Amino acid sequence: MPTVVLSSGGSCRELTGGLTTFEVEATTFRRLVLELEQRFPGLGKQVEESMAVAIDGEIFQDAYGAVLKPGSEIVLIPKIGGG
Amino acid sequence: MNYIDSNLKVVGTRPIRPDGIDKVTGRAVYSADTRAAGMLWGKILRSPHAHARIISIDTSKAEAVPGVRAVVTAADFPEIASEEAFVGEGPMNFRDLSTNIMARTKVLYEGHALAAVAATTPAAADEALALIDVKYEVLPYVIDVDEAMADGAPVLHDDMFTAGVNPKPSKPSNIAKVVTFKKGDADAGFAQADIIVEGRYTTKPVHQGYIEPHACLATYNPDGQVTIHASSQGHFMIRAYTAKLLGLDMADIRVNPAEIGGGFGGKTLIYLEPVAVALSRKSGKPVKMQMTREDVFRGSGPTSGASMDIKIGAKKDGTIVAAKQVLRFQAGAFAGSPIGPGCMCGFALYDIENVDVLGYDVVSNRPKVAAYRAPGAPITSFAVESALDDLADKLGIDPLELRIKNAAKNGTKTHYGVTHANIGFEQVLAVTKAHPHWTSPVAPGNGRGIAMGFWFNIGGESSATVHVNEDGSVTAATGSPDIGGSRASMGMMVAEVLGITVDRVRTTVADTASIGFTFLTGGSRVTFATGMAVTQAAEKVVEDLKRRAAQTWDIPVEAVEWRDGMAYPAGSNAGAFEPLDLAALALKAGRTGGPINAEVSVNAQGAGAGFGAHICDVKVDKETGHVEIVRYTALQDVGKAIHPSYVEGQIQGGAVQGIGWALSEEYIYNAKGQLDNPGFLDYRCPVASDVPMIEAVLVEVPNPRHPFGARGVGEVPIVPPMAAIRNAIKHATGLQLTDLPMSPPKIRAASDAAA
Amino acid sequence: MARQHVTATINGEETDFLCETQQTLLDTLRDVVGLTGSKEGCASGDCGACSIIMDGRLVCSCLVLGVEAEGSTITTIEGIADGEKLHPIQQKFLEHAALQCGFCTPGLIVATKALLDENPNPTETETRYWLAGNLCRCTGYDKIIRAVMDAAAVMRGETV
Amino acid sequence: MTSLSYAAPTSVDDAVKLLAGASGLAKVLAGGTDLLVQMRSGRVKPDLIVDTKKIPGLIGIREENGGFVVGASTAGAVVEAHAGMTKAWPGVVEALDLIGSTQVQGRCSLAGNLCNASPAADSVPALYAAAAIAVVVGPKGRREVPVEQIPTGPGRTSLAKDEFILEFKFPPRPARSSDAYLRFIPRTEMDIAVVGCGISVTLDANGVCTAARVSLGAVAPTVLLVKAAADVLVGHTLDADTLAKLDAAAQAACKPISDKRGTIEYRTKIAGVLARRVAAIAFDRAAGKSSGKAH
Repeated sequence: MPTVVLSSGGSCRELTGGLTTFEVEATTFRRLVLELEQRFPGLGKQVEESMAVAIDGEIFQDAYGAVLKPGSEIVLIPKIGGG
Repeated sequence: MNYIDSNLKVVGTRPIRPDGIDKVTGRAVYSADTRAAGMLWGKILRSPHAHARIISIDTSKAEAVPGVRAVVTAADFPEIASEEAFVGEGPMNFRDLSTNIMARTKVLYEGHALAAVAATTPAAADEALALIDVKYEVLPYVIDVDEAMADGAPVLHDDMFTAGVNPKPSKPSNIAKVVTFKKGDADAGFAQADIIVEGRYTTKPVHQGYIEPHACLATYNPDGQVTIHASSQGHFMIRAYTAKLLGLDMADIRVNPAEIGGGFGGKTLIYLEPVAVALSRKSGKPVKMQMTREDVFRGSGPTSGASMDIKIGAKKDGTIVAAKQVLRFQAGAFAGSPIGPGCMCGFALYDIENVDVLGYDVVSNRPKVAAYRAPGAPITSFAVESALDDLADKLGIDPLELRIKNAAKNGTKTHYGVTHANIGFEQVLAVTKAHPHWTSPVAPGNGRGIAMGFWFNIGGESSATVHVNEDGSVTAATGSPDIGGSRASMGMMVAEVLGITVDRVRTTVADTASIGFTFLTGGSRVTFATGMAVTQAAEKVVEDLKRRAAQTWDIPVEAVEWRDGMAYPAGSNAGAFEPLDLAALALKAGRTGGPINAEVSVNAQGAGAGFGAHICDVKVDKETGHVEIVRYTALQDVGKAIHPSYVEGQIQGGAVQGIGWALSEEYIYNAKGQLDNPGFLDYRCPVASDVPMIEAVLVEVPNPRHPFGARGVGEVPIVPPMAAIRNAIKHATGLQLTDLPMSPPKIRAASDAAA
Repeated sequence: MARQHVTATINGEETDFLCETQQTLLDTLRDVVGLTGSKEGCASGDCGACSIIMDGRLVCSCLVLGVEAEGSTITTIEGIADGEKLHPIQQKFLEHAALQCGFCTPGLIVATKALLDENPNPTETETRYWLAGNLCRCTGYDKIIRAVMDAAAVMRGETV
Repeated sequence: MTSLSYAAPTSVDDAVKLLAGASGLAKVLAGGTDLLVQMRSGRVKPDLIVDTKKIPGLIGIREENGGFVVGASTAGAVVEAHAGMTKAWPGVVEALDLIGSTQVQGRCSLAGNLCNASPAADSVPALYAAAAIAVVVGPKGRREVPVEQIPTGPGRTSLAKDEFILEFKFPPRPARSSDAYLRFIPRTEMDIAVVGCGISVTLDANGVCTAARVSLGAVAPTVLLVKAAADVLVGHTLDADTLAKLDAAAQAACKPISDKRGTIEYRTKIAGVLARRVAAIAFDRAAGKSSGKAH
């Protein structure tokens, strides 16, 4: 199962009751977001709206189709913009 | 398709940009350059107070002024629900965006707009503004970030409770949110450290300083269709936010992108467009609005002022074992400073086992902060790269060697969860170490400083089309506003794929009704993401051309090759046909399927991060504190320079903005919280005689996720200058400065204190 | 509002226009005469984007009243090229990529013309001090200075 | 509606009549590089503008009994290009050269810089050090006024409503005389002076100072003529002791404010530094050593 790490971006931890690392059964980013919303109401929506995801170290801003391997490490980080 | 290892004929050369002639002859049309029949002049009434409740607004006398056709206040704008939006550099709330454009119950900074007038002449509009009678209840204000965080500070928003704190606070606060990024165990790391450096650093708010003030021309037609002519870093962004704030359908709004006179992040959000549309709707006439330079300084978002604490520990051999940073960023009147990237960028350049970064997003009574070139990174790196130089001194190690020893490589895990891939920091450091500027002796009395810089660079959504015209010439169009020559690089990539010369390709910036959605120009993303889209569109055209050649020769498409702008039969057994070029294929397009076009939309992933190293020599007049930049070299991994001249231009421009940020730019407030220097006279941007030539050295470590290996280049160059200059001043004078700008009075006071 | 009739030679052409007394020459050129090449960056003489040549002198058109132009000879950016043939200064600005957004470019090209009319062989320092009144935020000035000195060499007949 | 009217008289008398007859606020326009900025920001709302540039004699430079006479509306760039002035008064010329950008140089005038009465005006300390005389015209005819008696406070002058300056007289230069001007600004161009200093000296054959005038800008409500500092120079060469006393005298004369351009403490120290540096240049020039243009 891929493990999800909250990169302690701050506001997410309120939704997980302080939990920062946990495992989630998901093979695509879309399935991951649905699982997060179901398990920690509000987190899925937050990831969807204003967060980016690093899958095994590489940033995916918002790609539903991104594939998650069993050992993948998924880190939730604030969305990065630019000036 | 990937062209990284093929020998390229167009990409990497320095052609003249297609839009150049208009710009050097004065024919280019910028935001304020258009007029419309029956046009009215719109002007905004701005708050003279830094913080006040609006008791009442009486516009009757203003409406009576001859020539006035419409007056609007917040009442003319729908109440917007609190909803997150992604604005340029960070999340911002649509309700805040609307309130920032037209104050509702309170004015939150001097310059905050609270009413607007449209009249037949500018003079009539000015006269009407003066007759709008506003009753204020003036409130105490706070501007400095530390004062805004202190207990008892005036609270801007009664409904703001600090996010990211458990349990949820009960008292409203100016701290909008707290962010933390941790890796390993910082305290344990510091316990193993032989040498520790600590410091407190502050920076002042600075403005992007684009020379073109914000302006727009908006027309609301009786049928509800809206056309807007405006310059910006994203005309799709203008359409989206104007629609949201006025409750209109995006399909009813068409935004024509004017040429943009500089943005640097400051034009990734909007100030005037919804007001101009509202005035046009009320008056039934087109409305032109144009900020004065004072309006730009008082009413548009600069970047954060900040205060920072830093602590770095290292072993005697120079291995950094622990790093800790606390960052306090001003967000301005509404939440949304670049605190996220600020926390992430400082230590992203180094492989450090134990990192602890804590960041505060703090509102205060000044304009809402907007993105400014690598938002947050220049501020945090000023502290990190200064502390590292002090650490090198204490360790007795050369400052460049200290960077080389701890440099992040491919596979290094950052403290914010991303693992570096396809980066070229080591290569930049190697080129820097061998560069004549670094190896040459420092002139007696002068000082030399070095500092590094990082920025993620982003990808994101872009659309591009490639049309082969009937005569075989090519027109490309994208949805990305061209600030620094991107039309040239787009045309070059298309020409390379099609195998033709770049002068046969004309690239344009299409309006919102003529091309698919394209995210704004920012995050150094255009050459990467829009370049990817236009390359794929050109590739689709090549496939189509090969199909048409196969049909013309009546042979299987697999038997057709495309080389140097022509279709060839692949090998002798495919048939001895004369090659067909674009003109020939275009001539018969009707017979082979119709017009030759391709449109591609992408959400580009895999934007390669950028790294830079800047070397700076300074001469310091210790009696007056004046700093002269004697020599400046900026080295940077650019992946692949599509058009090297404009890549060098980004590096030189970013470095000089950094020089201004380091030495002379700051917002100065009077006792009433009003801006004392809202103009280019006393907001001191560097002028031509302030700086030497800026040598830009392009290090090319290709980014495999881009067809030509490109990575973003626009934002990295503004990150290193402040620390590079601070370190140079230290090596010239011994003074360890920690506060920006390092202006002459501060340097003279520091040298007096040290004497 | 009494508007004054003004006659001036603009880019070689006899031009008549009406302007209000308090209207600056910049606003008159842009909004009345229709020459929008000169730009307003600050309207206080601090950025140089509105530079024109008036009676042989480089000036900020935002610091001149429209009525003061009576009987004067004015060159704006639109008058630098010879028809469709670019002036060497314009050609070198393009070749050196001495512009990015291009907003300060009209003012800089006019200021460069005034410089080279007076000093055909300026040093880098002389060029930088002469152009100190023309703010540019995109380029960091490097390529602009190189373009000016290259154009000067062309006009001295030393290069092409 | 703002009802501003404009007149460009072609004779002194017409100009005086216009100014005298003006009902509302009348302002003289020479270069306009201060006036137009103040009008645009609303700080000044004139009803009548009298443009003096079309009055013969207002623009131009002529030699007169050994000295020079400079028309009040003559632009800085014109004075800089004048060989005679550059040789006799390098300090006045470099001060004028420092006013604003090349573009401002093409318009700003000595009279405008003086009558705008900013304590930080660049040319004014050099005018004071040069002991220039302002020829003022008005209904009662001409009168000659030492320049230091024109400004009376920030933005205020001793001129009556219907008076304006026709020209400036620069006295003949005795042998071994010269002047210099420096200012301190944070950038290298385009800033308003944080401190300005103009010094004019005459030396004897041994290099001993026989006459001196020292003037400081931006350190008091008006530009200052600092007699105490001049007295330090007279009778001395520029040795270390004299330099130290000059520095101290300059600092003692300062009554600056703290504003967006400088603090009281910083301006005072810099006044001392500039006085020493300007004196060194003036002494060198007077001794015929160098006339380096100090930016």
